[in-house]
Amino acid sequence: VTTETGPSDNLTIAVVTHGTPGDSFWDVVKSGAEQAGEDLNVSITYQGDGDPVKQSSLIDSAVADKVDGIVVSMANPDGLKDSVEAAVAAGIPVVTINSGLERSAEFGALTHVGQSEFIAGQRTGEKLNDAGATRVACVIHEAGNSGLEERCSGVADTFNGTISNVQVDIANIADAQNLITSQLLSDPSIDAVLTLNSGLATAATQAVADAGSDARVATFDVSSDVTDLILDKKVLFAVDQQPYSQGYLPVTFLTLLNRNGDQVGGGQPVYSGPGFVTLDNAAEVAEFAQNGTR
Amino acid sequence: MSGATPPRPGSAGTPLIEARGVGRSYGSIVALHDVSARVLAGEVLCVLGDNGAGKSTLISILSGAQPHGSGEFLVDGQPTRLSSPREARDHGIATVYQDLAVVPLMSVWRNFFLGSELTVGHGPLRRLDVARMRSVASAELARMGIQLRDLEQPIGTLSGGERQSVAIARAVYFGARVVILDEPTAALGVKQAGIVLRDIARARDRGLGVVFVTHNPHHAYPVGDTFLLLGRGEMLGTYARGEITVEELTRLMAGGSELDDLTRELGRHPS
Amino acid sequence: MTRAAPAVSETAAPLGPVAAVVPAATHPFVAVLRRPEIGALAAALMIFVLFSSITTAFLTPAGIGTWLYSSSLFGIMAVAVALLMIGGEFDLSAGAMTGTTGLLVGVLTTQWQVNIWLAMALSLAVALGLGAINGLLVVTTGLPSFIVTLGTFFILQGINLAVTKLITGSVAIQGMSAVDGFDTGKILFGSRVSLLGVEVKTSVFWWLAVTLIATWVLLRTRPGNWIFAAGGAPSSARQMGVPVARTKISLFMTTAGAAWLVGMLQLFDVSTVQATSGIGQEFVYIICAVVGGCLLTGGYGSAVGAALGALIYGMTLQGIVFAQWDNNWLKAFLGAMLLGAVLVNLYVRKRLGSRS
Amino acid sequence: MTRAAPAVSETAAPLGPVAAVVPAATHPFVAVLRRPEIGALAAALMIFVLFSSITTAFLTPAGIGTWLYSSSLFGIMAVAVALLMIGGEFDLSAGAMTGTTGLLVGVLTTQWQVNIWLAMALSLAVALGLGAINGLLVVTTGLPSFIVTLGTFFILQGINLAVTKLITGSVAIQGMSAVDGFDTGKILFGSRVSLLGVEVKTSVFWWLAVTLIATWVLLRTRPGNWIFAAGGAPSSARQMGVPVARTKISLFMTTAGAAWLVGMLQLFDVSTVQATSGIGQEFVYIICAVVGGCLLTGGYGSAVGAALGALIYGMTLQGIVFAQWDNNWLKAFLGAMLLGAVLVNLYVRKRLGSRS
Ligand SMILES: Nc1ncnc2c1ncn2[C@@H]1O[C@H](COP(=O)(O)OP(=O)(O)OP(=O)(O)O)[C@@H](O)[C@H]1O
Ligand SMILES: Nc1ncnc2c1ncn2[C@@H]1O[C@H](COP(=O)(O)OP(=O)(O)OP(=O)(O)O)[C@@H](O)[C@H]1O
Ligand SMILES: O[C@@H]1[C@@H](O)[C@H](O)OC[C@H]1O
Ligand SMILES: [Mg+2]
Ligand SMILES: [Mg+2]
Repeated sequence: VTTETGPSDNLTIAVVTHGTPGDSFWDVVKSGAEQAGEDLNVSITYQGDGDPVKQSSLIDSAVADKVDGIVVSMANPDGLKDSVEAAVAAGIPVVTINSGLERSAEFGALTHVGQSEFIAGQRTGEKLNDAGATRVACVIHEAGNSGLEERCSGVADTFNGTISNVQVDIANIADAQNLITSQLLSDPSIDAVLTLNSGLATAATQAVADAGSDARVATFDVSSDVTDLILDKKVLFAVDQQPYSQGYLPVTFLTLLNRNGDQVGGGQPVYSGPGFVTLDNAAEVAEFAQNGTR
Repeated sequence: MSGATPPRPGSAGTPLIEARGVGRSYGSIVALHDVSARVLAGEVLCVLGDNGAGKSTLISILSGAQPHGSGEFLVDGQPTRLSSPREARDHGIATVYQDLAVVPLMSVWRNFFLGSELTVGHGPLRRLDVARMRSVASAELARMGIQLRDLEQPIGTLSGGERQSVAIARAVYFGARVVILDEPTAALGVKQAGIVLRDIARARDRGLGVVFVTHNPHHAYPVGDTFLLLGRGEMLGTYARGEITVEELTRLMAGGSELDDLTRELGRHPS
Repeated sequence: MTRAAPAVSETAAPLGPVAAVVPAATHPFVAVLRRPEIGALAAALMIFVLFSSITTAFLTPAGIGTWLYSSSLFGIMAVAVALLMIGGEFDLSAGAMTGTTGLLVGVLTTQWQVNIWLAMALSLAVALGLGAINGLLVVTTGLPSFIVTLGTFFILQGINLAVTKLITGSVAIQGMSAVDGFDTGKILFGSRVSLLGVEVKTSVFWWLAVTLIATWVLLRTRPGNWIFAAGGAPSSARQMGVPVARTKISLFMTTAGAAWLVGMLQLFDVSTVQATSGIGQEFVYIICAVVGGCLLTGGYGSAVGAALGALIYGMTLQGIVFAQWDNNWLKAFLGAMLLGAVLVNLYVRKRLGSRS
Repeated sequence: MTRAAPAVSETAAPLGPVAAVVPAATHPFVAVLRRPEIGALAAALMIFVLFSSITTAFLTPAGIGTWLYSSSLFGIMAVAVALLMIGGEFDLSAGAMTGTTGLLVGVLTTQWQVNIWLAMALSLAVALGLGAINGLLVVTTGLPSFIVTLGTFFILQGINLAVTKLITGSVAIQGMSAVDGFDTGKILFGSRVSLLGVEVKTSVFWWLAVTLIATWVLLRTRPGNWIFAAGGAPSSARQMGVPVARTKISLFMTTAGAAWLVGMLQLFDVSTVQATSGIGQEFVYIICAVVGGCLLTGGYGSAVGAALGALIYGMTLQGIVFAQWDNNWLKAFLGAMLLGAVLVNLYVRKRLGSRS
């Protein structure tokens, strides 16, 4: 469906996240944004850098480019404050996504699309209680990402048993798998492993097998391997914040604002999750995951 | 602080530098054992010996590049332990090392003044006196018969002989009291070698002590006052100039038994 | 056979003032003590004893299997990288290349239904080609390999990501284990063998084989001699007729071949590859080689040393987890251990070197 | 001043005729063409022209401000790292140290209410101390600085993470902008000045200052001479009385000081620091220095060259963004550009070098 203004107004929206290129989660966000761009006839640029100084520079570049809207994920809100506010001051509307929900309105963003990491962690903790887990290892794959730490503390908040963090490097899955194995061997009382990335979920199931442990695996984020593992009953559940919508929705919102003056969100955040993928709904999700949209 | 003190005519007896029974080992290899040598003001000490005899090792001790293992080392009669070549320079001792001790990528004039740079100004504004260093270096090299197209040329791009001449000019310039030369003439043309020998004689005449390492008795004999012979790290003898002829010197260096072969060979190829 | 030269490289120890001693005159025991890897061996023993005594899991069969596996993946690359370093060059693209080879097999089999063995052969050919390009670039431009392979590292990193995404629509290979023939490949590259109760992954045997072959080549063949010469004094080597350029290109191809092997071992073990796989590992390989006694300046080192360096790294990495030290400190412990290992290595070699 | 050495030559009555050689035999223009940075300048111009012509934003005031800022942070470190490399050493802990200095100020002020200027002074002192430790370790053990500073890099990385978490309970400093005196600090380290319509961040001026001072030191002071000598031929330098050890230690401290400066510039710009800040940047600094004409083997290079290398890197990084090329390809473009820049540099220098 094309509106009258649609094809001719040459809108450009810049998406600037804290995800490193190659992160499967952010790849889905990017796909969502690009699909929205295609659907709405808007051109999309996507950039990402985990260092707030560089991410700020990327936002500044978008402002210099005089884009029509900016989408920003705020893993470290303080670090982006000046740049986001400068963009808003320059008359460029901003939508924040993924992390930074609490500061979004303060910086003058239109709305926020994402989940509260802490709340997602709390819900996960409850689910682990339901599964009867007593000791969980929380696997952190990006050392500087406070969102990941928040998830683990969210879990700790509601989980009845004890929790310990394991630090691994997302760039070396084979070694991450080894470290999880070692962790399981050194502490046989661990009966659940929680990964915060879909790639690591696969590795964790393998590690559990290697260690001869009977720990259950749960994870944040979805991929087609993860849905398969859920169907195989090797993974309990996946916390799904539906990253595709974190890319698709803000582009839609900003386009509506430009073309129709719509202020979506009413000053409130839009929650994209947490949803849960379990044995019950894994089959449906699997189909989408195959396309790289879940 | 560089070789600053003006030349001091040797007070008759006290040697400027003296080694008493010094030795030096590398792991299990004894490179030098119980060697004594003294350098008097206004005298040239020639150190002679086969390859691997320990000449360079003795030089590195005298010049402060290496501490001596055993024995005693005296400067102006005072037992001293030089901990760096810098200290040696402060005592007015300058050296031409066998490997020349130049920095190949640095320009000629920077190499000339390396470690003893001239400066102007004070405090944070203290800076290199480039103009003066260039003109001094240029003049000193010209005096050696070396005409360089460009003092900014990295010294590594000079010919072997040119490089050696720079190192010698540098030592002669900075050696306020003692100049040590380790095989300075090895790579030099006839003309440049002649200039070096004349430089040695002139330094001696100015009251400097000179240590001159060479394989060539015909270079050593005309300038030397004392001849120290080394062999396999041991002292084979010290001879005053009057006590020995150039033929005897050659014979000793070649190792007596090989003399016949040598003379025959020299006889067949006179040069 | 006119192969008298290797003896020289065996005794060529640049540490401290070691005189040129007639090789034959040295007692065999002393010769062993002088080998470049003796210090690394001492350091490895120390790390082994440390973690064996302070943790319970380290010496259990399952524990041993873990750190052996971890070491083996680093070790295969470290040995190849060590050869290259002895030959005077670096390869910073080695890590990314382990990813490239795995991704290529993944894409070919899961997306285009290419037979898995054919895909693996193609992947090996591509790797060797990339290695040859690295080598040719270094040899023809005369630029330092550090900067050339940094360039190819970035380029590969970009290609790994962009092409994988383009073809699979995702940034990781999915569905690998369902591929025909995956199970037979797994026997060779991703299975385990029970050895004295320890479940040893096949990669450990590959690691041993690579180390033995590399040691043989280095010490007992002409190419080995050329590697030392090419790295120790390239212009002298050239003057003496050593084919320096060909030697260096072959070394880059060897590293690429090892990257292919590690790519396969990882693919068949975890049955997925991420587009970012291997990035950041290139320095771990260099670290292992240096910890194992290779000189960064080329011309000196050994394959066994590099393998021991990888063992030290792998044991330390897993040992810290077994010890349950606060994982925020992981890197700090790792750094301290590595510094310690290098110092032990240095100390041992100095002591033995100067005594002999 | 008892520098009577020239007097010696005065007394030395020359035997031969003293030829009056004009020291400046080289035409000044030719001398400029021979400088190490000329190739980097050519490469920088090419990148500049490229992105100015294919993107609209690159040459706008706001665009210029962005890439100048990006370049400046790399540039300050690259210049310091270049000095160190000319002096024959590497510092792989330099990136992590920018994080350490910022984190320290953040923790001291937000958690313990230490006065911000005092905190900055303490942070500088700590940085210089760390630099001195790096230097002492390298100089006393004789281990390659590559491996020593890799050790300190890991240690700092661990400390940055663990200590920050321990004290603040989070992995990033928050609430910095509310600290007393932050605004005055921001004027010095985090503000902007309008210059011909371009909003130039203060870091750009720091970068210029650092480059100028480093150039002055290198080319016009005794320590500069010693740096070249210490890196070019350490044992010759030692024989000529150059304090090689002291020079190297000072260079490590200089790098640490620069890391402090960059730490402050980042802290006051974005008013936060992450525990992982700076990690991975150490190689970017080395890349900039090498692209700018420094030799990895020491003894050759220039501060201006390193600054130009950083400019090339910064322009490329932002230029790719302005060009809206798919960011999956980012690294591939970056790699190709860098290789291109180094090749242009090499070509220009070879042509000019052989012509002069
Ligand atoms: N660093 C070192 N390590 C081991 N042995 C050494 C070292 N330096 C010198 N030597 C040994 O010490 C002995 C003496 O060496 P030195 O260099 O003093 O000889 P030289 O008389 O100067 O010989 P040439 O005339 O060839 O220069 C030699 O046998 C040499 O092998
Ligand atoms: N790589 C180079 N770059 C610049 N100039 C050079 C280079 N190599 C040699 N030269 C110059 O070329 C000239 C001839 O050098 P060459 O080494 O051939 O002289 P040579 O006759 O062997 O002298 P010597 O007797 O001193 O060894 C010298 O003036 C030298 O400075
Ligand atoms: O913040 C991101 C998180 O939401 C996702 O789950 O994993 C990658 C992170 O970068
Ligand atoms: Mg000698
Ligand atoms: Mg010649």
